[in-house]
Amino acid sequence: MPIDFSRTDQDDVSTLRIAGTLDVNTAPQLAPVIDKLVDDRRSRVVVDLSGLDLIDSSGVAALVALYKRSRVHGGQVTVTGARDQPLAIFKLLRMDRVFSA
Amino acid sequence: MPIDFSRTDQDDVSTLRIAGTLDVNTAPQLAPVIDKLVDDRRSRVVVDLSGLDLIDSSGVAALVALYKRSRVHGGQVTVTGARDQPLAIFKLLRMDRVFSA
Amino acid sequence: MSAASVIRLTSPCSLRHRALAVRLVAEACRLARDEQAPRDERSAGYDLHDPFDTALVSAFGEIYNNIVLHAYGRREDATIEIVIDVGPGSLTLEIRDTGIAFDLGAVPEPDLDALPEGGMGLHIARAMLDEVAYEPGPPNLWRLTKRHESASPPPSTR
Amino acid sequence: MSAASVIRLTSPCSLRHRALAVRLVAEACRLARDEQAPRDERSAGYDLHDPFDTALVSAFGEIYNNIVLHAYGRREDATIEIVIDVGPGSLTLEIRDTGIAFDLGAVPEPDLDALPEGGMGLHIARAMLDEVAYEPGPPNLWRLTKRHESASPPPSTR
Ligand SMILES: Nc1ncnc2c1ncn2[C@@H]1O[C@H](COP(=O)(O)OP(=O)(O)O)[C@@H](O)[C@H]1O
Ligand SMILES: Nc1ncnc2c1ncn2[C@@H]1O[C@H](COP(=O)(O)OP(=O)(O)O)[C@@H](O)[C@H]1O
Repeated sequence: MPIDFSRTDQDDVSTLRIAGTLDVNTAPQLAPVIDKLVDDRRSRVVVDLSGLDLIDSSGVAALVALYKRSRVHGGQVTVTGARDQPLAIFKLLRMDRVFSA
Repeated sequence: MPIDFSRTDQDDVSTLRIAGTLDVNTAPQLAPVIDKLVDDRRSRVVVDLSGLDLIDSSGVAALVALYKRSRVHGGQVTVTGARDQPLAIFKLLRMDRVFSA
Repeated sequence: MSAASVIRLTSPCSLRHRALAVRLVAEACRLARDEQAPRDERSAGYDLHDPFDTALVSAFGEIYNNIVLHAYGRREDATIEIVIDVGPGSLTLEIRDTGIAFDLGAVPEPDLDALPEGGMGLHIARAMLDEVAYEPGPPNLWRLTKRHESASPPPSTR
Repeated sequence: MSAASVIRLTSPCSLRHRALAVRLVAEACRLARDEQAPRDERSAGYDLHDPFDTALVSAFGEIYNNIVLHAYGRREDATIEIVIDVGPGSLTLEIRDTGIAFDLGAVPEPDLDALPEGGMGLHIARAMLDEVAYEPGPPNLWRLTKRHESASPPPSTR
């Protein structure tokens, strides 16, 4: 039930697939992957959360950091596939507005 | 995580697929299906446990009842696909000897 | 609150012990729903499809994080007590810790338009539950309540 | 047995509450293994791949069933106390109930060749654990211990 993630690059789109739980315990594991995506100045990052079961505010913070830091160099971050508890959290924090732009 | 089961008949073979947990709480739900298999005097029953995560002695008792009652009318019961905890229990109770005959 | 409906956990309070406490709350939610509705055998896993479970598990997770990080400052010998009261119309969590106390009323609401990277935990808990009460201690006491939707919806939805 | 490593659950004791207690034990097993080995992030679900978890969860499930069915006779107001001690080399469960006591020594081993449909529970518990001790009460006390394989294996395997 912990985290499982993978990055796939195709042309100028990177897909970051995150499954399982993204929370205070697992977000630190994702941090290097986020750092690398930002360092690589990817122009588009699609975060696929269709396998994500559970998120907490630390997990949201990790995704917001990816979004904000990518924006600095003009990179675009979108989130797809959120469902159940993660979708409820995104709606509550009005993240759907940001991430699906 | 509770139980999920289905019976499929093809020629003289019935396949009983049991997934999830077969224990003191869920075995009673399986009882009518077992009764019917016995009443139908199926000559071969294959119990597919590849989706079974957890079993207890009540669950084993339900499968033994199916085996014993089928044997009365010459029916043959075999178990396939057991893994992890259920496999450990079958080995401990020497059920592998019986069910895979 | 009859004794036989109460579930009580005392556990070390650390991020390592977080999943254990969250699991217990998730299972209690499932129990609480069984009391309301006919048993839904398909959704009894950890999958948070039900809004009732989603609300309680989300809120509890945030409060738990805060106790580990803010009240105890990741102290090693920390413990937490969780009392779960599975009532007919609601589920109440009482959470006790012996870490530092704080002034809940003084915590500002986050400015969601600014895309904050912190300060969202208490907002999540308050928005998802019917009651989030805090009494400074020792022990500090959190009381989190979620009512079933069918039981007495808040006046604003009427 | 340091206080900060002990997990204590007090819960109603019924078949409805079984999954809650079993889940807690499964999570404690995961914690116990994390202390031994590097964290295996892929196997922290309910999936019982690890023989250590398999043994404790299987044995605990049988003892729990017996307490509900034999000690309490499905009594409504029954409660159970479970103390989990996650030690470095082993995990110990202490389980207390206030139902009827019995003579564990007088229970015969099942004749597995006869394909019994009952009487397998205590055999499962004893075969899978390193210690199954029982002290009649009240409260009745079960002490179930499983050692990690790397820590002091039983002499017979040497
Ligand atoms: N249990 C607690 N004990 C002490 N302080 C707390 C506690 N919970 C929250 N706080 C304070 O309230 C602030 C806001 O908490 P929260 O909304 O969860 O966001 P975050 O934890 O990300 O800062 C914290 O930064 C902390 O100062
Ligand atoms: N906790 C208990 N309290 C009283 N009697 C018990 C308890 N556990 C086991 N027993 C007795 O021991 C017998 C064997 O138990 P067990 O091996 O688990 O098989 P089963 O429960 O299928 O009979 C039970 O039938 C019961 O008479």
